[in-house]
Amino acid sequence: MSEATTPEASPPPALPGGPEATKRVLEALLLSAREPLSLLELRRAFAEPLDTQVLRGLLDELAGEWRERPLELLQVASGWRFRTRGEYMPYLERLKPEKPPRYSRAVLETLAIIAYRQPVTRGDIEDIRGVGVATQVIRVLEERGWVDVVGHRDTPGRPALLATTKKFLDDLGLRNLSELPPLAQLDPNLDPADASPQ
Amino acid sequence: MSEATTPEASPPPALPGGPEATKRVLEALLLSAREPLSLLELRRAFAEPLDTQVLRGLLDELAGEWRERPLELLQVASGWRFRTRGEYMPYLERLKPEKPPRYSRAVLETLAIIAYRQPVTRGDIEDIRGVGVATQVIRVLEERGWVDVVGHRDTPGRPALLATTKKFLDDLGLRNLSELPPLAQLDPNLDPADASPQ
Amino acid sequence: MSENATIEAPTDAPASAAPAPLARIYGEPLAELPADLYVPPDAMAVMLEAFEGPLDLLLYLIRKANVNVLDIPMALLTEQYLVYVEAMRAQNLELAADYLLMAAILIEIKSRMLLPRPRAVAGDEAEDPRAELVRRLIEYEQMKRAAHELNELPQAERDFDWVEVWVEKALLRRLPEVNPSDLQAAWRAILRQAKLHTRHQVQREELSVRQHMASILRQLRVAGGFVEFCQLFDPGQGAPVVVVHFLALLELAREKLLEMTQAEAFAPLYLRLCDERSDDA
Repeated sequence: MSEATTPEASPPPALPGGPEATKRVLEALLLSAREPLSLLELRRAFAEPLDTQVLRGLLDELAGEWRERPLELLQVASGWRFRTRGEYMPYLERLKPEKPPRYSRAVLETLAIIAYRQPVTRGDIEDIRGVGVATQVIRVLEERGWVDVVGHRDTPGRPALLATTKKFLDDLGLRNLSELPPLAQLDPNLDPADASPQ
Repeated sequence: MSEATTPEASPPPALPGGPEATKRVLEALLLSAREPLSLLELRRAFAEPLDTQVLRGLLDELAGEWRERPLELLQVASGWRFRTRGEYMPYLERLKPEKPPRYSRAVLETLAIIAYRQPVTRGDIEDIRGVGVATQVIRVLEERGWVDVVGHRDTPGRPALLATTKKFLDDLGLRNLSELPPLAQLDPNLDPADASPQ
Repeated sequence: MSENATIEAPTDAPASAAPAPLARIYGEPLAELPADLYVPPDAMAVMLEAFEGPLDLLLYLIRKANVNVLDIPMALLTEQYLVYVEAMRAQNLELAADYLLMAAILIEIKSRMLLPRPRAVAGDEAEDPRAELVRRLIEYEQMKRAAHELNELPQAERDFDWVEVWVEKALLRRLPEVNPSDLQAAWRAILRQAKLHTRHQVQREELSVRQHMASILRQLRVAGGFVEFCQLFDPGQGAPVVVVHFLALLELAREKLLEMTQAEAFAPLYLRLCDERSDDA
């Protein structure tokens, strides 16, 4: 069969209203979603099948349309979602009844160890940090939905293995763990300025 | 950890772009708010006092900018909020399908009586069911376009005679009433044993 | 070798320093406090609390002295570390066991450094007593920096908010779905009730007649309540349909829902709704 006229070769039928209307639907879906929407979910919203490449193209166009505006359309681990741009945060914060969470060094270092060394037990974290890790520290991360138990190590006590969640990546604007800041290749003679306790 | 890079450290920048920039701030506030924002709250977001008349004007302009877009900026009792336009609801619905609502037993039985015994009056329905039929029950079926009045019985009070419509057949996927499930074997007068619960 | 590195030796402290004799910790003589420790006691408490543990404190001391972490001058580091630990104790700070454990480790390494090192055998390098400590320091510092980097990333709720525009569910009217079997089930329930109310006679009736009854009433209404008999029949639908239609007509007449009139024999037969005067009721 050398004919180029096979019916499958033709593109899927355009949606009524064309790509512009589709883009408006995507915009409505993404602006009102409670969570990031994956390509799969976005496609499910349409009665007619929507080609994944076409969908990607429209999402890129949509992100472009918002480039100069107060929101940005971002692709994160669990899909696409609109978020406010950083420069508007001071205004938003004035309306917030409570201060945004700011984490202690203990929490941040624990988070970093879980993120870069996962899956790890609490004992592993304590070995690396050289101090005990308070239960409260891990609970803060679990309650934020950034860390959860993915299993148990088969050693005495069967300690829980901790790993980061999709929400952790989402909340930091990352698509996957490989987008984490690369670990520093440490110079043995580091700038002493780094040594001051922070 | 140093917080030097977080925007909160510095005071909100003055609005360099004048009303346009203020409008963008309002847009960011309203798009990310979970609740309607009152004029008082909106004003509180700005370091410099914002004249209420100016604020109202900007909100009207903003609502105008969104007139052709998938969201609408509404003034509700407790303030201003964006809302997804109704025509996008079917897409949202497909994305997150919810369990369809069910008609009450009273509605279903009334419908069954009208379907199988039409034309019937409300009194007939009440006789058959052995209980009164609320006006609301019949109105639900009339508003759905499944039932209408096809005449009046020439008895005192001239009660309306109810019958099912073509839309009822269409919506249930029937070509005519004889395609309704047969009742013969269920009729207690033919064989009382059949009427017992199975 | 490295024991004389450029670490700020406690002896370099200004003469105004707090007078010795300080305590002995783990049998180690405690020299004067290093210069950078001369801070008001309250401030020092804050500073010591700022350390995240012994590794953090050690890193601070090493970086402060600007020495190579791969070649730590153990004697001086140990001495300074012990000074801090003692200062913490003097401040009545809750001294975690981790700090004391590290003190023991440092002293042990220091003493092993004093022993002659075994020569490397067949290209196998002799293990530096500091190796494990160095490995831990480097790993901890790496994680410490990673924590800093993570904290620099834009973070939801702190640096941006997710957008979630209000969706009014009421804008979408979801109508209940009904299928024919639901009606059958409803009828079954009615019959069960009817059995309890035995005065009821629920009779079987030809459904199609009922349908035709409704449609004749509808037709009459559209026509203004008055129509000629022949207009109600469409012979094209076939004899059975016409017969059922006629039966429906008779049933309607019997139920006094319509009346048939004829001016004279063989004149056109007319049908009239009995309720035509109150159609719009």
